[in-house]
Amino acid sequence: MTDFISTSFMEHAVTILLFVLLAVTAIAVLRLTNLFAVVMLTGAYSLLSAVLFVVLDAVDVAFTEASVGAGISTVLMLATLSVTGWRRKVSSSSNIVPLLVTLVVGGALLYGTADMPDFGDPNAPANLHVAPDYIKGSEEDIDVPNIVTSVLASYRSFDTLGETGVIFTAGIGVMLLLGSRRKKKAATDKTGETA
Amino acid sequence: MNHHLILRVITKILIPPILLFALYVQFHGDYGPGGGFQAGVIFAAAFVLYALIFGLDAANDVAPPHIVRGFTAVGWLLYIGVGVWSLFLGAPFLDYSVLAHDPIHGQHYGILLVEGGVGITVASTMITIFNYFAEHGRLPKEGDDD
Amino acid sequence: MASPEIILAAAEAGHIVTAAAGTHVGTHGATHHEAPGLLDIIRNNLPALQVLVPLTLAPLITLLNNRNLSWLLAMVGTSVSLLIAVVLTTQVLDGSVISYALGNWAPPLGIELRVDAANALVLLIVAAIGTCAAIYARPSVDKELGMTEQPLFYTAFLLCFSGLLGVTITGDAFNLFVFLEISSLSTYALVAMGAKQDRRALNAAYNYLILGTVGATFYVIGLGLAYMMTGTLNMADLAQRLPDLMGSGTLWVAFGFITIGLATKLAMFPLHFWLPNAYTYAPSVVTGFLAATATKVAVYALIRFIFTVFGADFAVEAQLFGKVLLPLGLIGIIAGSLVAIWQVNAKRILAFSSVAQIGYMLVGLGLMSLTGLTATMLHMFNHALMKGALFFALGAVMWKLGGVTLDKMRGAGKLMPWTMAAFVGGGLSLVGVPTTVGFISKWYLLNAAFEREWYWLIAILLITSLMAAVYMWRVFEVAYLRPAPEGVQKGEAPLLLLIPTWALVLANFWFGLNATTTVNLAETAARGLLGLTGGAN
Amino acid sequence: MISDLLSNLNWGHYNYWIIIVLMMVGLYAVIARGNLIKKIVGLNIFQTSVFMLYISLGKVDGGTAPILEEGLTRPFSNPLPHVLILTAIVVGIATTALALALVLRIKAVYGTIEEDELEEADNKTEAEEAQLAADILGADDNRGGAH
Amino acid sequence: MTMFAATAIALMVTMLMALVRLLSGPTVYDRVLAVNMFGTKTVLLIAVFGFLTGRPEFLDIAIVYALINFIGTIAILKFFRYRTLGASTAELQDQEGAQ
Repeated sequence: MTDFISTSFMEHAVTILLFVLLAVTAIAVLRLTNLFAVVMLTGAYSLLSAVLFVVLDAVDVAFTEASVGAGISTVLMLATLSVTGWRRKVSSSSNIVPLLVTLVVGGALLYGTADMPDFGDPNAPANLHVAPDYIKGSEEDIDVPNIVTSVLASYRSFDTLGETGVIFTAGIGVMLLLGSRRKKKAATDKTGETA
Repeated sequence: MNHHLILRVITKILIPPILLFALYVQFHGDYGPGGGFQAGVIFAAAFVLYALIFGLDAANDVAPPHIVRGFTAVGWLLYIGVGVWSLFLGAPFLDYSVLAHDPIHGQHYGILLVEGGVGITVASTMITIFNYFAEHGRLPKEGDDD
Repeated sequence: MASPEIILAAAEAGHIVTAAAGTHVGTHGATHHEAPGLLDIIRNNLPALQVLVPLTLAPLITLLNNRNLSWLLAMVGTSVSLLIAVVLTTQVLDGSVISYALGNWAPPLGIELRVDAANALVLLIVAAIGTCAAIYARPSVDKELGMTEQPLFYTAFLLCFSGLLGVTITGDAFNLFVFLEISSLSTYALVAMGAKQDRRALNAAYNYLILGTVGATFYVIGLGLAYMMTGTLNMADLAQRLPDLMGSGTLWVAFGFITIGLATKLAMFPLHFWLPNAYTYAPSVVTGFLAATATKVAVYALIRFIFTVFGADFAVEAQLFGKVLLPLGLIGIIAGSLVAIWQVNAKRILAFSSVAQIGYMLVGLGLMSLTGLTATMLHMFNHALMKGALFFALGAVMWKLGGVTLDKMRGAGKLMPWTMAAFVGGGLSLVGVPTTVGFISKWYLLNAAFEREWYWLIAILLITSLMAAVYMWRVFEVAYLRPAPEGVQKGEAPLLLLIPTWALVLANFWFGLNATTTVNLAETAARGLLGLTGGAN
Repeated sequence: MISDLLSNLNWGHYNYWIIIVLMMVGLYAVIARGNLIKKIVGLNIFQTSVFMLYISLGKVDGGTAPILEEGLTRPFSNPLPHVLILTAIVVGIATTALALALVLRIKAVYGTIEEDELEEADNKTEAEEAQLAADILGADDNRGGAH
Repeated sequence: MTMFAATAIALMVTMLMALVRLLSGPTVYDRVLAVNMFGTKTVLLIAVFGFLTGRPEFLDIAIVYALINFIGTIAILKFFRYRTLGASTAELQDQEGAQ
């Protein structure tokens, strides 16, 4: 039993430390002017949030966030930077309106936290209503140990169908946007590509 | 002179295990963390690694772009197909229980196929997107005629 | 407010799952061992097929990668959807609700599709305009886009189309977000396709993307808070659980974020910045399709959240109607109309007029009455008809004259009489001339204002109608009273452009003269939203 | 007074407070930064922080990852937010990819990715267009008046 | 258990140090190294955390991190050296040799 308590305590401690790291990274991203460093920091932010997801028991999400946020998205951003250059102009425009908007939105959200169930509360409504059915059903109706998989692919598989569609849409969009020049290039230098 | 020898050798050694790992993530998704989406991304990461080291042209020889592009659609159609199959068996869309005699087996088949579809689409779309981005970066800067 | 009673829509909707949550029923294993007939399958699964048909054809187009086939498939996808939408509408016209449990999982557990009069109306709009746009696309796309991109274009178009249908038909709040993103992502790409004509399309698409994504993220935040308090994502289930939580600060915030998120998508006044540029520089067919459908779907989603999910009481408590929707709607109407008057690009005039027209819908909501809500629902349908007709006509002008700035449109009335006649027809409807649909929706709006005895509102509505007459007149004047620039040959746009345009214009007059069907549908929808049907209260 | 405030705060919400701060940092970057890539980075941070909000609301104290295993006595954390966020991550990367593709095109066509320069260029085109239209229509008017 | 906890904390402290280096630069190589180190510490942290909570079977995730970290570092270095991601390294080297 002592083991159990210390685990919970450790989870909170690690969570808080991770949050500190995340906050440092986020503010650094905001302040840096070198876009190359910004992209690297975004990757670090993604990695950190993935660790946080592991701590918060969302292993599948951590898996995805690491491979997508730190992997694919960094590579795509670098590919973009290689064309656009990495120095950003220090903007001279006023920052007061955005700051106000952010403060108002953040204030509203903070106000909203007052009535929320506590962090980690096992009796929060979200943990009592549908979720237990998933946990039970995953064992009895589907018999797949990974509950996330069974919810993702069976209970809410229409969402996943849409999710696949979103990725497909992004692919189509990128092909539409970057496609015309690519074809032209292929037509002009046929010698280079013998395939 | 050839400074990148180590990278090239390491990459050649690494890529098969990466692909294997992608398959493991794909099919182990029922038992541990992972699934079609993650497997697809890892699969695409292997391609990205290959393209980074050996160049896009070499990578495109391995995975011809027009075929990869077709697979983006194939994966999704596979997913939808599973749902339509259940329609033809007289059940609502995406009801896997009717896919086999035993509902639980049906669920297993359904999840397996559906995750496969997701994996195919994600891997091929990610490869395609990377292809287009890297290709765009190689184009000469001037002479854009839009 | 109790959710409307689920009435089984005859024996056809055999798939309404009534099992208790958590138990999985294999109803079909025993009875349907032999494969059922195709017709039965179609009849039993109409709500799923509504989204599924275009959704399946979209990847198929990419796979086949053939220009002619892709147009044909887009036509098939949209027209079959239209057919299904019509059938679904007839089934819910009596106020009943069709519920379809995907994967045969009972609703709060699985995802549910839900059709009632309100979304049948929107489905009808999207499917009808989509069909017109698909016909229209053929010559328009040939002219404005490269040949090789066409299969991709049609794929994106069908994705956008099915995304909008999905947003409309789903009964699950998170599923709504997924389909919203399918439609939004394809929209960004489609808008950017205008770059072949005008590079500003790229910038417009980028700004739309950023604002749209922030809006969608706001929606997700709001939904997360609502989920935190209730533990469910199903709209009907949310509706049941939320009244107990009235007064919770978290819920206020959730409501606020969902409203702002959707308001961004529907271009409510201060969040409308993306709209004018996106509509102006997108390819003609895309503009026509989006202007007629995308914002309506977002308005519908907002209505669904206000009335079905949170409930009108909650919204009244939040002072959403009086302090937010009504004033912002009014400012939107006035500002949109004013700015429209000073534009020199006809597409831009119409885009700003769209901001104003969305204002009318919000004012209808802000009136907080059955008549007001009916007017809003009616105006969604009617505005789709008129904006579709107007933008399609402009697209035909663009096809011939290469641009729609006022100087390029000189003498268009003489050069292409049929096209411009269609434009005038749509314009009259926009102004609200009797015998057109524009008149019908304005009439209901005025009635609602009259019921409340808000005579100032009546005055504003009349004045803004006059403003609409002014900005439309500027185009008419240039097109009819000025000589055409020398060297331009007289000649019409191709038939495939004119047919859908005229179909919409005629619909403007047809539904303007025989308004009973649409008014019935709108009123059933409004009653359903307010919980007045089925005696469920 | 401050100690009053502090004792009244519910420290069980500390995670939400930090997440809100992170979200706002991202949102601020989206609104305030003029560089198109920086905006996308801001959007990424905003969205990732929203993911944290979801994941932390499903966490159960002392709970464990929702993967069934023999002999586990601890409760499972709520799997539903995980599923939702998996979908949301996919949507996020899709949006990022599309946005970056747009940035590449904008750079190719406009030659810049700074918002104020883009706006300037667009405004210039617009003013020219309006001027041209006014000139042509005005010339028409004059001719009409002479008749 | 205490051992694992102490290790986790120590790892986070080193992560913080790597982060500082990542922020302050000053050269790009410092940043690349810092990112790489940051990634490595993340992998270790995940592994340690798995043992800490008694479910070490999630080591899969750590493997993915290591993998992604490797590919990411190569992409960053290649970008920094050659400003392109598409060309093959051999080709690029030949070009350099020719100059």
